[in-house]
Amino acid sequence: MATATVTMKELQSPVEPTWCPGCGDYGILNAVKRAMVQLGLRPHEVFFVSGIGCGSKLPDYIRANGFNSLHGRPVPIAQGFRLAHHDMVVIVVDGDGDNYGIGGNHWLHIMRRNINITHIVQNNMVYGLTKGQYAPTSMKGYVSTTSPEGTIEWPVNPIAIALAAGATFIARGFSGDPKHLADLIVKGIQHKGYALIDVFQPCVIFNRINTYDWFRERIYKLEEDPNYDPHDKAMAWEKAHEWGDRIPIGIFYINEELPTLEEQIPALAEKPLYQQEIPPRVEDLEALKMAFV
Amino acid sequence: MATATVTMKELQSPVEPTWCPGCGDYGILNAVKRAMVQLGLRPHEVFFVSGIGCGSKLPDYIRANGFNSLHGRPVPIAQGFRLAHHDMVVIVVDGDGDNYGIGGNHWLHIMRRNINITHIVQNNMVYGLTKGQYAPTSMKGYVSTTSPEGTIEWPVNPIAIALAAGATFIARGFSGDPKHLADLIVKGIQHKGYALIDVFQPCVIFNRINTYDWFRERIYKLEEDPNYDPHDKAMAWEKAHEWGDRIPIGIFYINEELPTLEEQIPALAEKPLYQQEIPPRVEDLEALKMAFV
Amino acid sequence: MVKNDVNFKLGGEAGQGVESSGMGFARAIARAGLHIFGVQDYMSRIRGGHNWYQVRVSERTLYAHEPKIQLLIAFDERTIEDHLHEIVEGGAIIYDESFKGVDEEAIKMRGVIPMPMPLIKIAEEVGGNKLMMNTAAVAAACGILEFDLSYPESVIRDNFGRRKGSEIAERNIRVAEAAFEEARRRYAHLFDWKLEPIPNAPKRMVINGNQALGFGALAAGCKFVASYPMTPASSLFEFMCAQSKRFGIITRQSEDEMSGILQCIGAAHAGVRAFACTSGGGFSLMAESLSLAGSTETPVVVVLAQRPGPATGLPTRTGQEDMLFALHAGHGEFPRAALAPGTIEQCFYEMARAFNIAEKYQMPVIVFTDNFLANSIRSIDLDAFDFRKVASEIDRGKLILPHENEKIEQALLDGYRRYEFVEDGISLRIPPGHPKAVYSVAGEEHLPEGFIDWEETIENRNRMVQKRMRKLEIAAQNDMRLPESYGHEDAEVTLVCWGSAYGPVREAVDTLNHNGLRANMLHFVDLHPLNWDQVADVLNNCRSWVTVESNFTGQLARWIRMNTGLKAHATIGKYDGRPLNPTYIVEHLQEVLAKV
Amino acid sequence: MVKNDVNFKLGGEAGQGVESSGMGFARAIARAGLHIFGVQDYMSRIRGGHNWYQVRVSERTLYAHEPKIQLLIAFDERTIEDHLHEIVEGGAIIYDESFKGVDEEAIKMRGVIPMPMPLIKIAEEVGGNKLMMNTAAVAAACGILEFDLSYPESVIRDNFGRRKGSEIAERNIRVAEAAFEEARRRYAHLFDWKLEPIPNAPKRMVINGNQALGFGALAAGCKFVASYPMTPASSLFEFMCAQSKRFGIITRQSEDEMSGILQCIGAAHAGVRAFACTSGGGFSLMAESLSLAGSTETPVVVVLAQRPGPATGLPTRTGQEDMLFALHAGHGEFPRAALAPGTIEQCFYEMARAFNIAEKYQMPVIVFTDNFLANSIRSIDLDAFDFRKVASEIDRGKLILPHENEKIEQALLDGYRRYEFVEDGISLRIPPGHPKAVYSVAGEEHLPEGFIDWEETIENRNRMVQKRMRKLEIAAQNDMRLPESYGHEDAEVTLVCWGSAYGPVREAVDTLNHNGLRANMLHFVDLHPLNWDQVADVLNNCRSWVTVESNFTGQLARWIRMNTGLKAHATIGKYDGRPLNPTYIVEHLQEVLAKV
Ligand SMILES: Cc1ncc(C[n+]2csc(CCOP(=O)(O)OP(=O)(O)O)c2C)c(N)n1
Ligand SMILES: Cc1ncc(C[n+]2csc(CCOP(=O)(O)OP(=O)(O)O)c2C)c(N)n1
Ligand code: SF4
Ligand code: SF4
Ligand SMILES: [Mg+2]
Ligand SMILES: [Mg+2]
Repeated sequence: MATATVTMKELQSPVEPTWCPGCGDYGILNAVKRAMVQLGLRPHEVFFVSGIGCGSKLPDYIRANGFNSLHGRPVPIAQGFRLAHHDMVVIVVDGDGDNYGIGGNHWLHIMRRNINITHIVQNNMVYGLTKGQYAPTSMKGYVSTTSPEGTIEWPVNPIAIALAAGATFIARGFSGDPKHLADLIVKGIQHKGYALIDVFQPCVIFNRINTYDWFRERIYKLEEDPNYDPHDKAMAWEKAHEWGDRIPIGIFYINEELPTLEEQIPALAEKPLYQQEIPPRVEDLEALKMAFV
Repeated sequence: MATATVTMKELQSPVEPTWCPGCGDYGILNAVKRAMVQLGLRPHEVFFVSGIGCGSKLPDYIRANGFNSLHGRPVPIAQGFRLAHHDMVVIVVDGDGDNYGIGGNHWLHIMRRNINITHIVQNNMVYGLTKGQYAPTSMKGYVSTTSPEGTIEWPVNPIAIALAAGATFIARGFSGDPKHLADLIVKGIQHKGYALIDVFQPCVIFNRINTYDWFRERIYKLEEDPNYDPHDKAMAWEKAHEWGDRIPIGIFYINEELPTLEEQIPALAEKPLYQQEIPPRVEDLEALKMAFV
Repeated sequence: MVKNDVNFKLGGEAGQGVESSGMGFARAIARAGLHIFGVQDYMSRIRGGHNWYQVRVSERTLYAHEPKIQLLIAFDERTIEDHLHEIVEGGAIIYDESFKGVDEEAIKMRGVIPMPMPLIKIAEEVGGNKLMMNTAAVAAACGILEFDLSYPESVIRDNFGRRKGSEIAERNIRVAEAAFEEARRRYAHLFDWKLEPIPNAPKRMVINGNQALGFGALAAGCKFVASYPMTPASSLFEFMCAQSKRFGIITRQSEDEMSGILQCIGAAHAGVRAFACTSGGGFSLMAESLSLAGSTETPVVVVLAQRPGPATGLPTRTGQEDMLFALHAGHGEFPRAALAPGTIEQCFYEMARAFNIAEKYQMPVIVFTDNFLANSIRSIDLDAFDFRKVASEIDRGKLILPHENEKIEQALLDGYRRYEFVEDGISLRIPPGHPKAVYSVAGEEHLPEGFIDWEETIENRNRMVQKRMRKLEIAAQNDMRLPESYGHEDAEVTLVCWGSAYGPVREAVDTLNHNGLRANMLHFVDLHPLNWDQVADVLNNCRSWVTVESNFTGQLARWIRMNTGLKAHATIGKYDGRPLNPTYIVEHLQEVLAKV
Repeated sequence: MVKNDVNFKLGGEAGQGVESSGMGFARAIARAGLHIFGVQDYMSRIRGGHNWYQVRVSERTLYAHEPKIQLLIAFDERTIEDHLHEIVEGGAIIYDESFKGVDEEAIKMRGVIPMPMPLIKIAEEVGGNKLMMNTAAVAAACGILEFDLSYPESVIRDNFGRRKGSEIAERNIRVAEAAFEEARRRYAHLFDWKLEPIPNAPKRMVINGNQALGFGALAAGCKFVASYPMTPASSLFEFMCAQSKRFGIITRQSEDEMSGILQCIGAAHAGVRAFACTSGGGFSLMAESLSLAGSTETPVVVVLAQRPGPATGLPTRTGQEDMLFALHAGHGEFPRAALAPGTIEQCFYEMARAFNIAEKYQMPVIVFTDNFLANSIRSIDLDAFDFRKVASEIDRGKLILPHENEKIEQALLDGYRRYEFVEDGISLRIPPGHPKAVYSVAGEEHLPEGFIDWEETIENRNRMVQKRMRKLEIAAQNDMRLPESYGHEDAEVTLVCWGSAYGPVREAVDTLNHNGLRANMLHFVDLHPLNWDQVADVLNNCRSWVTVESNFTGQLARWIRMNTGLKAHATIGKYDGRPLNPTYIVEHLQEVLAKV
């Protein structure tokens, strides 16, 4: 990874965020920039892929390469891009609706591939951009326009599912603490393999339950517990289920021992796919033809 | 649930199975029939929904109501049907490709709804009907037409994911032991809520690794371990990861304490939706109109 | 003085209550017995940016909005900048006197009257809350329009009374009164347009297209809705959710759009009327399942609320870009019907009719709407929604429900075959549950019994395809309706359109006739299947016909040509995401006619 | 005696090796310098049922199969029952003498010669394995055809030599020799048809349409394939997987079809040529992403290998039912191109061309094939696939890769705008990675810079739509090709078709001309965009034109009518899942012409 000196200013996009004042997405944007500065990542070395939603507008608000894609579909785009250009840092930023709702299947499968992508999920426990319907992470009983009597589904537990699905880096951050979040993002980018960073991101307009205060009253940092070992899957499983008065943030789980998807593809050993010469040598094609005679 | 006397013969479909001789799907069919007999379920009281794949042809091979749907899509059809007709026993039968591959998102979400559906997944760790490509459950390194150098993805762990996603009944059976499997299916049907029964189903044509013998050498029954308590989620989590020389089958996990989706829908309290009178009373509609004046 | 004929616009940032103020004002005016037409324009963001809401008022029924306005109510300075040019001479702008950047001279230069008001001050001092500024602004508008404040007050009471307690309502009303008096005193004499209640006018609803679709679904006995939120379909889904308890309807927010339609297929298979609603992106995801519904002959209704694409396009704006896609969506060949209501009334009746067609022909039915129709409000006579009529017309076709034992006993002599070959292609439908009708259906090519045709014979295949497709012919003959005309009987030019274009085209036709060009409109509600020979006859009888639609490629024109070979003499398109309006149509008609 | 002109069929259960035997036999015949055309027919099951494989042999190039056969090789009794009626007088059936239910008298009554053979016995006694019965059967066929056994032997050696060790090969060869001798001795003198090698014939490939598409993709420099298995596209994907190591291609089996095309969009965005392949059901799932590719101007190629629908339909059979769906698939309006190669050679060249069109116009390109074309084999001259030509024609359009520093420095004076408005609508494309070309793209309506147009202005929207759609005009002008003719120059009737219908229609045209009806063919490879005025000219010059396609609704006919207003004089459809063949076409042409 590059180690140039990069300033916050260099990462400034000409585009003004359209987020509501106070939205948790600002904290995430800030943390992402900090992480790039800390890692010395220059704008052209990073590729952000997002879905559709409030938070998914982030790629426009940072100077870097970006792709605002479809609701729920950034993950496979990121995978295709990364395999074609694997010396780029690839970061997915999408909403809880994108990733835990409509895009759940892509998520389930990218985790077991351990591709080297950092995945930041803006978990505001609500559908922001479509004006406040409940999200897969909304707490049971959450009242919204599409659940006027309160939801009757149990929420998705992203940390537990990520553990079960084979993610090799699993963390949770809070957009109200961008410094801590930046640190998680730095570690996620440094991690060789798929890194999930689920981020509590208050939606100040639609989610009147899970507010900054609500989170602040409950969250604590796993790294403050000296006994917590993120290499221990059983411990991570237990912590994944902690929800209520105390809710952990930080790194739940790391496994540095598995090869990445890219490392297992021989075609990528030499140089990135996009740099490879095309077409193939005519002799090779002619030789293949002979197999059909 | 009904308790009529039902015989295997009554469940005989006029259609001959098209499965290969020796296919594990026969054992599943047999177990399903046995379960219906044990529960005294008559053909018209059960609705099978399947996807597309070898095993998904099962609804044609049993006398009962059925719906061969689309690859990966039986789950939402079953949900819609069940909510419309909730005194019917609804059973999804689909392949590992259907449910853990293309249909993964529906699966992820139905589990947290705890709808009262029994879900039998024919896990042959390969794509049968499309002639032998690897499946999401294929073991790492599995060689197939689409993985000539062996797969480089870690397989899906259905038991672990089901646990993480909130399934309230999680079991694994083996089609080579239809009696035991029938028992699991009976319990799954009796369970109030969503019941996953993942079934090891040897594909004698395409999967030359995970054969009857391969399974027989490894599997053991959880219920034979007196210390195993399927109500203990942590234990279930541990057992979910046991894979190698010893592989558990049986009931991994049960949680009988959560209400079902149906129970939480007031509209269903009185009678099934399909029996309810339409249209609504004109007075109610007129009253609603007045809200717009 | 111009009485009861005014067009005004409220503008401000997202979050300032532009839409709710505009709708409240419109409702108040409707309560005074006047007709209104309201249209919104908002950006794909939750706060900031620029939104507006426009309301047109008249004593006659209105079908569209017009670009020119008489009164602008500006919640922020940008509103003035953006919309000043739309105001007619003698028109006015109401805004807060604290706005610094307002160039009063420039306003006056255009013949427009600046009407600064202490809106924020009144809100704060009288109401105790700056946010009541929008109440003050609307009341100020009433002041200069000399419109009886009791109507807005009743709306305020209804809105707040229920939700936030009457204390807030009363404070708003005090704000309104203060602003009203002040504005009337300062400016009423300067402003030419006035609103006056119509005595003894009938009560009217103020309702938008999506609500009307919802009413139609309710009235038709829909009992199951599963959808994933997507603008501009969400508000229809939300309407159904809000009514679910009262009407005993199951509404499920699905994990994605596939699940939405598939749940409906499951429910419909069980014998329940079900629909899913979405916009183009979500509809794309439903294509495969639509094909399944076609194959299994499952009556499912899908509302496709269009917005401009491709991809996410302009998600809060309008367009009619998905017609040809939807008419062909899904792999393989299967029957479907497609309806495109154009007015609020049609939304109501066509939605109900969609369920009848779906069940009679056992096939999927697509109901088109779009952001414009979905969100535009109109004042509608109460009896325009005739629930008894809809109830009496409910036609479930050849359906026997599994608990209708006697009917089943009567119908079944021979054993039940779900896809029995019959003359009209429509087989008896008995949902699962009865001991005499146990069967399995399949999306694979199947036998009359429903089983997969494991022998895959040519004969069965051919007959099944023919059986399915024959339903289209029968439907075209018996149930589908030709496009309807409006306007001059002996027109020189016919404006041909579909769906939401109805209103703007209808008003354009009125204008044209008024201006002396004999024009009429031919409006398609039913798009497929149709008796195209008859359509061709109609078109061949037109001297000259021009299609008008909200897209680039002229999809209706293409569809007509595909089915009749006839080519529109010209096409008018609009693809900027903004709704069609009569003035635009009239202007462009002149252009294209000049070229023909 | 008839030399080198024979049509034979192998039949048996799934799992008996019908297809592999048939293909092996065909390859052997091709090695003898003869031309072959082979077509398969199989059921959607892995074992049992009934499959067949038919091979036609001639000294001239063949483009289709014919229903009448001279020789039937039956691996089971059902094969005889099912296919006896297809055998011409004097034809023969080879089958195992242990088959009990064979009614020799009935066979003879039809003038067909029963040729029971001890196939299983030879397989067991000589080869030590009953499964070698199919080798024995093929060899017996060679015996009665008096076809030099060394050709099949060489194929056996190549097939088994590599995979299972030469011991098995040798045992098969011993079985073949024994069966050959026995059959020749017993029956050769009774059978009129013979095969004789052509001396010094050029070497030829025996290859099917999917393999040819794969060759095209390889030759065009495709480096990334992501797909989900679906018949009949799987074998193309599997071909690419098999070549991935040798050619340094990344092939990914995706979790679903959405992921397949989206991964390709990601790879294409990075500057890599990528494609996804699927059948109709999977294509349905790709519709939304196709729209994204249209919006973001990403050059991605999708192969749509058709099979009969709706839903799962007849999954191992053939049809051309997805044309209109694919041409309109995806919400909103965006440019795309669609190509439908009709021959193996066209598969090769058009697949390569698809990448050029995709990159030149920065838009998605759909390549149609179907089960018939995908799986039918033909003998093709080696130089028919000219890799140098394809290489020299590679055209990546306005692409500069991020490591091409110098080019970027030269091109960028002003800063980079991904969607710069330019005359032809095609902007400079620099994939991410260069410090001077850092940008973000969006599926929302965007600015030239790529950012979401947060102001959503009318002007930008209109220009962006126009920019995107203009590419279609330019492509139609510069790159797209009119349908090609074959046959009589001054034809009384023109058979108009697309894609895989090429072969059967071409041979039907030959037959018609031979029978004295002046006929020709007009075959569409390029379906969209096209210069339709020119197409209309061509059609207007036809005396009478009849479309021929494998569907019910006449999709090409409808497409032509939509674009030209012209109506086919008649349409011939086939929708039973079986491929078109010349006899069917000639017969139906007579029928429809009688009606016209
Ligand atoms: C296929 C599809 N379905 C639905 C939508 C509408 N839609 C846009 S954003 C969104 C959800 C937003 O929620 P989330 O992903 O949590 O993001 P947030 O706005 O909360 O940041 C939805 C449903 C869409 N754009 N595409
Ligand atoms: C949308 C879609 N994609 C792909 C297919 C092709 N397909 C049919 S069955 C199948 C996989 C079968 O595997 P599995 O689900 O494991 O069932 P099995 O045959 O092994 O029982 C696939 C990919 C399809 N029918 N539909
Ligand atoms: S609606 Fe919520 S998530 Fe969206 S920008 Fe506003 S505060 Fe943020
Ligand atoms: S291919 Fe495998 S899964 Fe399919 S029927 Fe045969 S043995 Fe069973
Ligand atoms: Mg959210
Ligand atoms: Mg499988």
